[in-house]
Amino acid sequence: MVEGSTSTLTTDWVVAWLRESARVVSEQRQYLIDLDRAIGDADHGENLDRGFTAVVKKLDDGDHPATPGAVLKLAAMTLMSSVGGAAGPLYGTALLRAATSLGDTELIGPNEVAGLLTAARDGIVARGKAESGDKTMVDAWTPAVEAAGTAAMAGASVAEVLAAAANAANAGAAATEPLIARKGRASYLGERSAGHLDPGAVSSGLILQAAVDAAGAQE
Amino acid sequence: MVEGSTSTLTTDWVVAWLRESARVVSEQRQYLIDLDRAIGDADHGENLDRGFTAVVKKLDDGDHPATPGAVLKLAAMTLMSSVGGAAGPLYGTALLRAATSLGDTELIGPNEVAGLLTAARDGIVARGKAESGDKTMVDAWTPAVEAAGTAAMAGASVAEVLAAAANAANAGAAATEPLIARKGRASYLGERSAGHLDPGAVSSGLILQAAVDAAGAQE
Amino acid sequence: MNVGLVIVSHSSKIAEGVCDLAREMAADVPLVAAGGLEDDSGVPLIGTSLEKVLEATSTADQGAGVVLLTDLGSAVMTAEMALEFIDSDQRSRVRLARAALVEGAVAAAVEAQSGADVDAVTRAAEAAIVAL
Amino acid sequence: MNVGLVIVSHSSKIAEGVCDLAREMAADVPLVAAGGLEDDSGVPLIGTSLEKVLEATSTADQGAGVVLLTDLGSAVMTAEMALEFIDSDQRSRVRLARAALVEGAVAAAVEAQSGADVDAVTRAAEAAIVAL
Ligand SMILES: Nc1ncnc2c1ncn2[C@@H]1O[C@H](COP(=O)(O)OP(=O)(O)O)[C@@H](O)[C@H]1O
Ligand SMILES: Nc1ncnc2c1ncn2[C@@H]1O[C@H](COP(=O)(O)OP(=O)(O)O)[C@@H](O)[C@H]1O
Ligand SMILES: [Mg+2]
Ligand SMILES: [Mg+2]
Ligand SMILES: [Mg+2]
Ligand SMILES: [Mg+2]
Repeated sequence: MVEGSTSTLTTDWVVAWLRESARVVSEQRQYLIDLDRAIGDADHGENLDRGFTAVVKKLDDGDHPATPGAVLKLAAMTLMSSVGGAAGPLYGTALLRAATSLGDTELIGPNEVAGLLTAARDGIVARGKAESGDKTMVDAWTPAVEAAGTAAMAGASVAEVLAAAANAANAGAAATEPLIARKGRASYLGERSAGHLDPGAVSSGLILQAAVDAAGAQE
Repeated sequence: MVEGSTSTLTTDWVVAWLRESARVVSEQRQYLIDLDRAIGDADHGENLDRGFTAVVKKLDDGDHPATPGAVLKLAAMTLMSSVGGAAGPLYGTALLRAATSLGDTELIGPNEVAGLLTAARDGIVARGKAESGDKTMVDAWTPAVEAAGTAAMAGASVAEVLAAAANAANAGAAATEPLIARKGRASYLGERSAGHLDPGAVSSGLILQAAVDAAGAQE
Repeated sequence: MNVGLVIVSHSSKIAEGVCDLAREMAADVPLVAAGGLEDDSGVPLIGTSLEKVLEATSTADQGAGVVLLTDLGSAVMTAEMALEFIDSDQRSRVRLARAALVEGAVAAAVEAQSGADVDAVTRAAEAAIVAL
Repeated sequence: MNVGLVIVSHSSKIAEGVCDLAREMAADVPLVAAGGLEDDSGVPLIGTSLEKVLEATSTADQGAGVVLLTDLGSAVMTAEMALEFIDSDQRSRVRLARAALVEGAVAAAVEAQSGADVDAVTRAAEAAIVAL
């Protein structure tokens, strides 16, 4: 939990979140590759690194859009054409729905944070049709959304809402280990997919933690 | 019907048959391509020309094998690796089975001719699983085999047996026009395949006519 | 004017090869490959890209519509996303077939060559699984 | 020692692309392309060749056996012919799968990577049609 955090987030937070996601994904590239090697095709770290690097490049190239929603949309479009793997349409749809949930909003309070996370999760589910327990990134996002919603309802700050989401996502990711994959490439392995963490759930935890860190840095 | 024909055929006839097949297929290349364009992929003439050219090249390269069966087997193997289309395994299997039916026989009489044609047809059916009326080369070969058998039983000469087979094959090929294809690429067209000759049935007529002409030239 | 096909594959070789194969039986059908993607330096990678699918869909549509065929699950997701981005007047004539890629594409191309509409072409693609 | 796969396609691009795609999830599985053929001058053509299939089958077999996957009907005929030419001791560990080529190959490769035998790998390929 971040103490003394600002009461609302702005476009700067979105930009910082995307940059921090790029940094952590690049740092954890090999770890995500290794996770994906066990139950997939060993490219999740490479895919996300390529995608977020492209996003950062877009942010660096001249002025980024003014509103949080517009920046999220730019990132979504970039991910969808550069990630290459399943994570491309999934994170792309997540950010696009988050952008839509914000509309032209310029100031993001606790309820907007919970709302954009919910929209993102709903986008992932709409796109990939996975249910909880299918050993996918949904198993990180659904507890994250629930924790964020509870925190927002209880009057938490934006930083607290984000922290609740990230913690729940990381716990959800850890809990994918014993599961048998029922969606995505890992489902080809059937029962052999048990005993491994889901790479997308782990990267979701990293990205939500990046949102926390970006909010902390904004203070 | 060829008058005054020899009473038995030899390896020379097999070689002459293959060379004459190559000549006529090359001459009719464009016609076979056009037939295949209507209900297939416009390559039947090209496929057979390439395949029989390769066979002739094998025959030209040094000494060919001594027995009729061994020459047929050489031709079969060559067609199977050079024709490329369905006609490759089909004619390849036909000649291979014909070779097997001859064994080490050196002199081919009327019964052996009927026998090798039957073996060839059975090979085509075993390979392609088409029935009569499916608008394939089987619709040329089955009447050919029946006519050859009838002629051989009636005491006809080898030339007469071959002529009966070729005439029946050509009639069978002509009769494919109204049929709806149920095997091979033309079956993708469903009812639109009606109103066109089957290319493989037509080429089968040409190849059996080449057998007649080769026997005539042997006298 | 024939319905066009877009072949969405993780591999540019597969996408191009399927177009080559289908073209043999469908000379007048717009067949467009949307396979693989490239990294920053243009190195070909295995994967799918929304941008490629959108471009291919607009190239393949000559007014009669387009049927998209895909390989693995993530290609399906990319294609479904593309459907959401296509503007509404084109959207009504674009379909995503649930078909075996190679087998479905050949069957669909033959159907399209005959002048069939997008729904019939989609059905031909989807029936090709069953006919295997 | 894993079961190997031979990808028999009319197009060399499809055969190679399918191997590329399957290799991503099956690093230890021998994946061999038997696609297309060449004319006398080495120009690539659409079609299948017995010679290529036989060579690929012997390359892919490291002792655990081989599963062949094919695209269109004439590729099936070439593959069935190849089965007749394989010598009898190898023949008992070679299978021809009735599967959607791309989808079946990926599923079969993953199964082979796990050390499954030829029959299990064949079943995985054939089940992939249903799972489409
Ligand atoms: N249908 C789906 N629904 C939700 N998440 C999915 C689905 N398919 C795959 N994923 C997620 O995507 C991750 C793999 O991403 P990535 O490696 O980039 O894609 P690919 O499998 O195409 O190589 C998985 O670990 C999983 O979390
Ligand atoms: N299953 C089959 N049984 C018998 N003959 C067949 C079969 N499939 C195709 N044919 C024959 O093959 C001919 C086409 O040969 P070709 O053009 O060389 O092959 P492809 O269709 O592979 O291009 C058809 O006209 C038909 O006579
Ligand atoms: Mg992956
Ligand atoms: Mg991948
Ligand atoms: Mg043809
Ligand atoms: Mg052909």
